Amino acid sequence: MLQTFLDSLIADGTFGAIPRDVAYAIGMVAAGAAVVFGFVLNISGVTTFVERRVWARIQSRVGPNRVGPQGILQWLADGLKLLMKEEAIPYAADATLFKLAPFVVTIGFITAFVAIPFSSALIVADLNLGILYITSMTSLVVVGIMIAGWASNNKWALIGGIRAAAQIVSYEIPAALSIFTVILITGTLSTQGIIQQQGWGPWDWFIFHSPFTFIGFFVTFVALLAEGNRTPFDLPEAESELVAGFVTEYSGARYLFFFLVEWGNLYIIGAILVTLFLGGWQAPHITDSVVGMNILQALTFIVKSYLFVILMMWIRATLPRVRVDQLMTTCWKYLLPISFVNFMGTALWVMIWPQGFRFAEIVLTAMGFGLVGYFLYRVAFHLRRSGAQITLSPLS
Amino acid sequence: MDAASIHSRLRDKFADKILSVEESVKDPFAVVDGAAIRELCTYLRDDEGLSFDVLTNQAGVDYKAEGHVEVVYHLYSYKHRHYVILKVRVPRDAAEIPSVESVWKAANWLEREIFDLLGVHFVDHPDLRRILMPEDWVGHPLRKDFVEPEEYHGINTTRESLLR
Amino acid sequence: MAGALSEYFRNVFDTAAAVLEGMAVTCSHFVRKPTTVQYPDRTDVRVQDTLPYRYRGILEVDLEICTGCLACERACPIDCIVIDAKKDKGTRKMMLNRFDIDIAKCMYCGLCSEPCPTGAIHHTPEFEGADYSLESMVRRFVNESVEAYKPKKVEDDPKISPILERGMRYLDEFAEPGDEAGADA
Amino acid sequence: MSIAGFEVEVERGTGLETEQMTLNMGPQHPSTHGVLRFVIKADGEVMRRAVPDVGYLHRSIEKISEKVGYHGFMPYTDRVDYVAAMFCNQGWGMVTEKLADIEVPKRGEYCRVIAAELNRIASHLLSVGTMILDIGAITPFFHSFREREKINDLLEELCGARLTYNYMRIGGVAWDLPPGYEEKVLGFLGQLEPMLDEFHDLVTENTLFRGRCSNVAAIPGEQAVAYNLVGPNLRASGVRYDVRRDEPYSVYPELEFDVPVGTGAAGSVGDSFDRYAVRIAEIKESMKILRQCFRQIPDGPVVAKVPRKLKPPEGDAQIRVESARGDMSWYAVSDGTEFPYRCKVRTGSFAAMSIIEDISPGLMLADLVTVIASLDIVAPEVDR
Amino acid sequence: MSLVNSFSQGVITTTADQFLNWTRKSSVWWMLFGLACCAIELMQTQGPRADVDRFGAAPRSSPRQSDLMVVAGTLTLKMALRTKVLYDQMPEPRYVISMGACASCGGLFQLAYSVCDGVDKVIPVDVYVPGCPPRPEALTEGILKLQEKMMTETWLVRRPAVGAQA
Repeated sequence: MLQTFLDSLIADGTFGAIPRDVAYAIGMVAAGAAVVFGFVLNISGVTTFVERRVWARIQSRVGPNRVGPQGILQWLADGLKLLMKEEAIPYAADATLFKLAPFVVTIGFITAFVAIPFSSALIVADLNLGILYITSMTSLVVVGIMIAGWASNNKWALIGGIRAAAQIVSYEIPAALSIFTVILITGTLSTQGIIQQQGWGPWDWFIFHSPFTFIGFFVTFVALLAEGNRTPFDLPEAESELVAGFVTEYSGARYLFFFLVEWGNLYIIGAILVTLFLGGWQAPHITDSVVGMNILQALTFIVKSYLFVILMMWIRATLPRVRVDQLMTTCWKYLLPISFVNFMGTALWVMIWPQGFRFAEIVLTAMGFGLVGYFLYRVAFHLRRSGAQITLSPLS
Repeated sequence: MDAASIHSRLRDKFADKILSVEESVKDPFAVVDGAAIRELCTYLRDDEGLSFDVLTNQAGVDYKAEGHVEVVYHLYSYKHRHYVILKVRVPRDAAEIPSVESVWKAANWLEREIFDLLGVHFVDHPDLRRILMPEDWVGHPLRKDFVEPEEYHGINTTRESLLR
Repeated sequence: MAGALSEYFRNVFDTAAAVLEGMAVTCSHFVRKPTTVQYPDRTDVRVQDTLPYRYRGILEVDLEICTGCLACERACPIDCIVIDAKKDKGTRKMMLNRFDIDIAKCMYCGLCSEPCPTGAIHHTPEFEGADYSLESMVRRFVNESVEAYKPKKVEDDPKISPILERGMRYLDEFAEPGDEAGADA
Repeated sequence: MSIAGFEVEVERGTGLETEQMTLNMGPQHPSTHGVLRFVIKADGEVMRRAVPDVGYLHRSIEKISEKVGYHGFMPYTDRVDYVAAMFCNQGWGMVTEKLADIEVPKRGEYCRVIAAELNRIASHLLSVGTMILDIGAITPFFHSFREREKINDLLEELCGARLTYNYMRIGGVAWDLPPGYEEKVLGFLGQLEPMLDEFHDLVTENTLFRGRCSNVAAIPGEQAVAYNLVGPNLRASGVRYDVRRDEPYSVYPELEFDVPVGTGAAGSVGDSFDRYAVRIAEIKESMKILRQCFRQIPDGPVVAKVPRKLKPPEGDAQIRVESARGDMSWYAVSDGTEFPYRCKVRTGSFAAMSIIEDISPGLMLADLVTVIASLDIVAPEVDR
Repeated sequence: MSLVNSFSQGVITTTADQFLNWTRKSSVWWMLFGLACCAIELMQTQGPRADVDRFGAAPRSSPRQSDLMVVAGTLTLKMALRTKVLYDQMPEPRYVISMGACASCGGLFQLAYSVCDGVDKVIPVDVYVPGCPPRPEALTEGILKLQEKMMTETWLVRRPAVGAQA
């Protein structure tokens, strides 16, 4: 899409005598900057604010509500403050690597946005190995984290870095295997291709495609949580154990980069899950206008993935952290065998029902909703038992 | 078992090591010979009828006027629910007592604390270092003649009152 | 083998169920009312007014009823009260020249207000006293020397009697000691 | 060696040169509960030895007792264990009463027990809350603090302070129960129960939490006794001993309560989970005691007449109080003047701290924070 | 920052200063540095009732990322040396609140042999909060007082030389 747009601009003569390749480059940089400053940074920032509010509510508090109306400028203040703070580099640190690490991390994070499909047209580049590209780019984060841990010359940071490496590399395998289950169904790695094969109704989503994808969804979710260093797998920055893990020695703007990546990654995790299992941007066809449909699709996609972001915050507020050995047990003894079985099972399933098996899809959808129903029943039970005052307003 | 019968048992066993007993006070105690304390404690712990399996408290008191430092051992038995108090008196300038760390592990830190704050040396203690005060601290603060230093690593230790 | 396998799946199931249950508890908090008291501005009543009568906040002295008996100064274990009360040679009256309390040093133990005969020195529910310097945290109650209060049988001065009444009510909160035999009563 | 059930070979003769890492945890570390310092020798994630270095909060409270007199020392005892200050108040009160032969009125004793048991609940709530925080869950910490805040309100109404109560006096207590106190406390207990049930669902039943605690630093009974571990830590190791029941003081003989012990519900007896479970069980026992107290409390004075300049006769005395962190032993020497000659307090955390060096080998780094938290170590109690 | 104090007073620079101060005051990250009794009240301040997070004050465990050190409790001589190190690790601009009597002036532990009478002997203090320990609301007030102080600071505008004010 970007290319056609650039071509039309070149045809118009907007770029004048500039060679075609340079024009492309300029266009890409401009588009990239627009995405980064228009969406990526903001979504990371807003996420930090939302997380604090979500936590606060779960913890019977109100959370930030003084900076701007309802506190929504909190993230801006945090970010700008960090930018303007003194940046200390420890005397004994490896200065070059120390400075490099935040950028490596940020590159790994921002480039992943290239292949995330916000709507049928809104995608920076619909790469034909899209989903693989996203997973490999997010894995770049681990390199940055390791560099950060090593270069800080702080033992807590080093342990954090090593933990991150062990963790992310291990969980890459179940994550990739589970992602492949979906690829077995679609036959394409392109993110747009995957979404196009799903529908807007839950019964058309790949999560309810077969029992294997249903389980595969949870496996992917857990593995991606671990890759994003989120509770219960936030060992690399385990606050109560490692002070602040690999970011212990970082301050000011460099810390801001890690900060952004950590919260921005949540959105990427949500986006991957939504793309693979939950129908992506698929929305009911209610208007013939291309622009209108695209807006609707983008909204669907962003809301769906953001629900996952909130889910991850909620998980973080609920669960304790696992220990290193338990982390590895979870990966190698549970997730890996299960994802293998899933992979084989899906392969069989696709062989038997290449077009999908309608009955199973509907039963699984019903099961999924039944699970949510039971969950809501438990929520109501806890509410009733506590006898607490109820308020539905998220404002404070 | 009450204090009197425990004391008499101790007397039977270690006649010359029990210097005196006091049974008419609130907490009856026996003053024992410091050199034999470990032997005594091992007996108190291992004897079936006594089985003092825990050292609940070990306190040092500096009696400056009398010229000695007293170490008070409070022993208790979870099995028989009785207790006994032993006191060891050592001269202030040559305060040395055998350690009972090998009898009760709890004595390890309690003795370190007494060493730190009162300057009593516990012979055969595996790790007799200062515990509460910094390693480079001078003096033993709970001694009655301890004088607070004016300055510690450049930090003045006195503060003028604002209520002049 | 079958046992191990069933244990394997039970582990997975247990974990999932426990996580779900925990999530249900936290989810129910989404709609519970937060317990935060939004000090300082977004509260219905000032926080100070919600504190119990016995709350030991920053000390205050009602000089109108202070007898200058120095009981509080003596009771304070850390000498954060300094009183200068002298008998004026000419008028033969007890004069208070100085009554300073260092609220930065004060430990809010309440030992000073207990022996006060009139309840002149008492804790208020006020807790706001943060400041940029220590010097400004010394409360000086006497600006120019004032006459100490002389207890009378019946207080008839309309200006003083409400203050004295308040002081005595404050003192009433403290427990009356019974005699030692009171244990059997 | 074995870590959490897995055989781990630490040093294989591969010719690779391995080196142990010396880690310095604290004095400022988020999970050291005040200022403690550990020097850790670690082999990767596995600890070889963790040596505690204490004294960063040594405030010489024992020496101060020699300067401020019997009454004036009472507020200082609040600071011996600021999480459960009532017990220190009570300990100092009791040891002085023993020295000076003062008898506390019955109602005074009941007031003491009510205040102390409320404080025990508050202390245990803090303990389990911070333990879960250290394990990595954030929310239960806030929930326990929410309930703790309510106890603070109750105690504030009783004695005017939230943390450093200075409620007890030699010979009784300073304030009688305020009017309507019973309803307030019972009302609070009524809503604490569902909260504990919720806590059970959120934390105790959570497999991740259990996994982090079970079999971590299990202390056998004999070792616990040898190190003079006391209170919930001792009971978690299976030794059924409670000063309140076995060496009764105050009005505890008139009250009925159970002494919960560790059962190894999630692993072996005396592990971190047992210590947690015993604390939760003790909260329930304290609630039981409080309900009985309000039923039985007699009328009468709450404080005995004690001279303002107290001069106990020469001699020494020792008493024991079951504090929230276990048997707290107070030893005081009087020389007949108005100042104590010497005062020594042996606290629960002191013993708990000394055992860490012995149980740390083979634990993982992450377990150390679990152990510190589950032993419920409060820094000033160690250092005083 | 090389920009510090390099401009004369003007509308733009003062606005920029105001803006800078606003970001700083709105995001006071304090270091988890509980020393003694006050640490419990510090936790309560962060807890559900007082919730200092409302003002954007979040706890940080590493000094490198903190703006504010709340010295909560008695500072012993053994700890005073460490406190200095921790303060040095904090990046500028940094602030210190001395919470409670012990940190302010030694308080009731002025009698002790092992206590540093006041944290201001080791590091500069911005706000003193009285209380022993101060209740959470009192600490909140201290943080608000600190925010007030932050708003009056100037970074870009050249400050008059010392003594020029007189």
